Amino acid sequence: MLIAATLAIFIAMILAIIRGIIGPTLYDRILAVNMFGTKTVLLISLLGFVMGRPEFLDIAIVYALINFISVIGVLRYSDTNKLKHPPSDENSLDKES
Amino acid sequence: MIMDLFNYWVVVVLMMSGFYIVIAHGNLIKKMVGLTIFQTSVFIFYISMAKVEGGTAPILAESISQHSNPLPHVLILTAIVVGIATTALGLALVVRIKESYGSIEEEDIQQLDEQAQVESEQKTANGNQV
Amino acid sequence: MIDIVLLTLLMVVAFAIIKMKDLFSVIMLLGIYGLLSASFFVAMDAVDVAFTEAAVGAGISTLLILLVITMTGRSENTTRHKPLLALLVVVFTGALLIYGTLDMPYFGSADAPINNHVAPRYINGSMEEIGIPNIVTSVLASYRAFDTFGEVVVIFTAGIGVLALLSVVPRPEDSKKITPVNDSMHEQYLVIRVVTKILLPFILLFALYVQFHGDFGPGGGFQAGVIFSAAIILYTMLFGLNTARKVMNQSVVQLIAAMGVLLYACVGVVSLLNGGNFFDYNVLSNDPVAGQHLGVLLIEWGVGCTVASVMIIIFFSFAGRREMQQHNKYVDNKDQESSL
Amino acid sequence: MDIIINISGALCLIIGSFLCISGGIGILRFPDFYTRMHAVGVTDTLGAGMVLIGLMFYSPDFLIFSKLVMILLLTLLIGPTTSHVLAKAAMHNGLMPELAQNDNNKNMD
Repeated sequence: MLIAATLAIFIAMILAIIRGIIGPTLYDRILAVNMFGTKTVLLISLLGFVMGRPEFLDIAIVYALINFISVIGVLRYSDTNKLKHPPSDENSLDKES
Repeated sequence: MIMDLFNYWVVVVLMMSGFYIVIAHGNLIKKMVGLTIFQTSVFIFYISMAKVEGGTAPILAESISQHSNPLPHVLILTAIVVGIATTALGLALVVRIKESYGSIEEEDIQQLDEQAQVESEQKTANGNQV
Repeated sequence: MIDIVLLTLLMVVAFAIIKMKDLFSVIMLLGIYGLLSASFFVAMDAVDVAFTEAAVGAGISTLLILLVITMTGRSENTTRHKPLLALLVVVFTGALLIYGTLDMPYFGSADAPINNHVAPRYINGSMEEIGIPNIVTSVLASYRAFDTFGEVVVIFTAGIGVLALLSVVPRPEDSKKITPVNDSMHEQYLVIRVVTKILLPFILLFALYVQFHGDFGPGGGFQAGVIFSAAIILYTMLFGLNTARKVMNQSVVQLIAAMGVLLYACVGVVSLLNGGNFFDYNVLSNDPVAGQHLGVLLIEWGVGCTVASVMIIIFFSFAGRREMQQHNKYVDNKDQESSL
Repeated sequence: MDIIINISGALCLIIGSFLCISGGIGILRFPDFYTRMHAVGVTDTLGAGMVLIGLMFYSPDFLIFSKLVMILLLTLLIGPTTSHVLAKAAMHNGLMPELAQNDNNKNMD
C-alpha cells in the first residue's frame, strides 16, 4: 500500500513538472512549484516508511516550511516592474490584461 | 546489469548539461544556473557512490547493522553550503556588472569593452599629437 | 527503483532548463530541480545532505537568483555563441566520462574501494570514541574537524566578498534616508502577515532543535544556520528591509559571523593548550567522551552562528542594493518630472 | 485490532493517492490559471492530509506520530495560505480568468 501511494505521488509529480515546463503564465509555474513542494513533503514521509526508518520526518517538516518561504519570496519579487514585461516569445500577462 | 551504472551515466548527462549552459549561453545569470546544475551533479555522484545495497542512513540505532558510507555525506553536506555562498558571490559580481555596463549579455559587455579600448587609444594618440 | 525515476525526472528538468529563454521559468525549474535532488538524497540514505539541500537548493538559492533577476532583467538573449562547437565539445567530454564510468564499481556494491578504506573505522569506532549516534556529525565535527574549519572560513570569506561588492555606504550629501519604494507587501496581504507571525517562532524554535538534535538525528550547525536565516529572510520579505534591520542590527550580525569562526578556532587552540592536537577534544575534559561531547557542541555552535549570519548578510546586501537602485530610479523620475 | 488499523491506514492512503493524482490531472487539463489553482488548492490540502493520516496509522511510536501531526498542521496552515496569496497576486497583476473573458466577448457581440 505504501508503494502504491509512492507511485501515485510520482505520477502527480510528473504532471506538475509538465505544467511547470509548459507554463504559460508566470503564476502557473509558481503553482506547479508549490504543488511539487507539497508532493515532495509527502514523498519524503512515505520514503521513510518504505525504507523502514521513519524517524527522519524532520526533513519533511523542513520541506513544508521552506516551500512556504520560497513561494512567498517568489510572489514578493515577482511584483516588480521588470518581471511584468515578459520576453516576446511568451504570451502571458500583457496580452491578457 | 545495465542499470548498475545508470546513476553515473545520469550524473555525466547532468554535468554535461550544466557545462553546455556555461559555454554556449551568453547570459551571466544563465551561466550561474548552469554552474548550479554542474555542482548538483557532483553532489549526486558522491552520494550515489556512498550508497551500500541493504544499508540505511548512517545514524546508529539498535537492530541495524549495515550503514551507508558517511564520509561522502560529510563532504557534500559542507559543499552544499559553500556552494550557495560562492554562488552568492558570483551573483554579486553579476549585479555589479549590470550596474557598470548596463547589460549582462557576454557579447554586449565585450563590445562595450572594445569600444572603450578604441576610445582610450584615440585619446592617447591625440595627446601625443598635441 | 525510486532513484531511477527521480534521476530521469532530474534529466528532464535539466534539458528543459537548457531550452528555456525566460529566466523566471528557469528559476522555477531550478527550484523543482533542487527539490528533486533532495528527494534523491533521501532515497540514497543521505538524510543530513537532504536536510541541507532542502533548505539551500529549493529555498535560499532560488530566492537569491530571483532577487538578482529583478535587478538585471528577465529575458535572455536569443543568440548563442557557436552552439554546434559547444555541443561537440560537450558530447566528446561526456563520451569520455561515460567510458570512464565503465571501470567504476557497480552501484551499491559493499566491496567497492570507497567503502573499505576509512569508512568502517568511522562506523565502528564512532560510538566508543565520540559517543554520538549520528556518524555524519561525528565525522564532520570531530574526525574531520579541520576540513570543516576550512569550509566555515570559506563561507565567511564569501560573506565578506558579497559585503565588499554590494554594501551600500550612505553618503553624506543625501542626508535623507533611502525611502523604500515598493516595500509594502504586508499591507496588501493580511493573511500572509498573520500566518507568518504564527510560523516565525516555530521556525526559529525548529532551527534551535535542529542545532541541538544534530548529535542524535539528521541536523547540525549547517542546517540550523540555513533554517534560521530562512526565517529572517521570510521576515525581511514581508515587513521590509528597514524593519528587519531594526530587528537584526547588521553590524551585530557581522560580529556574530566573525565570532562563530573565532569560537571554532578557539576550541582548537584550547585543545592545543591542554596538550592535545589541534581539534583533539579528548583533552577538553577529564573523561574523553565528555570532552568530545563538549567539543562537538561548541563547534556546531560556531558553525551555526557563522552560517546563519553569513546567509543573513548576503540577503541583506542584495536586498539593500535593490532598494538603492529603486530609490535612484525613483529620484531620477522625479527630477525628470520637475524639469518638464 | 491490528487488522482494523492496517485497513483504515490503507484506506486513507488510497483516498489520498487518488486525490493527489486527480489534482495532478487537474493542473494539467484545466483551461486557465484560476481553475488549475482550484484543482491544486483543494486536492493538495485534503490529499496531503489523507496520506499523512494514513501514515499515522502505521507509525510505530509516539514521537513519529507527533511529528506526523506537526507536518499535518503545517500543511493545513500553509496550503490554503499560499493558494490564497497566489490567487490574490495573480488578480492584482491583471491576469483575468479565461472563462470570464469569453463571457465578456459574448456580451460585446
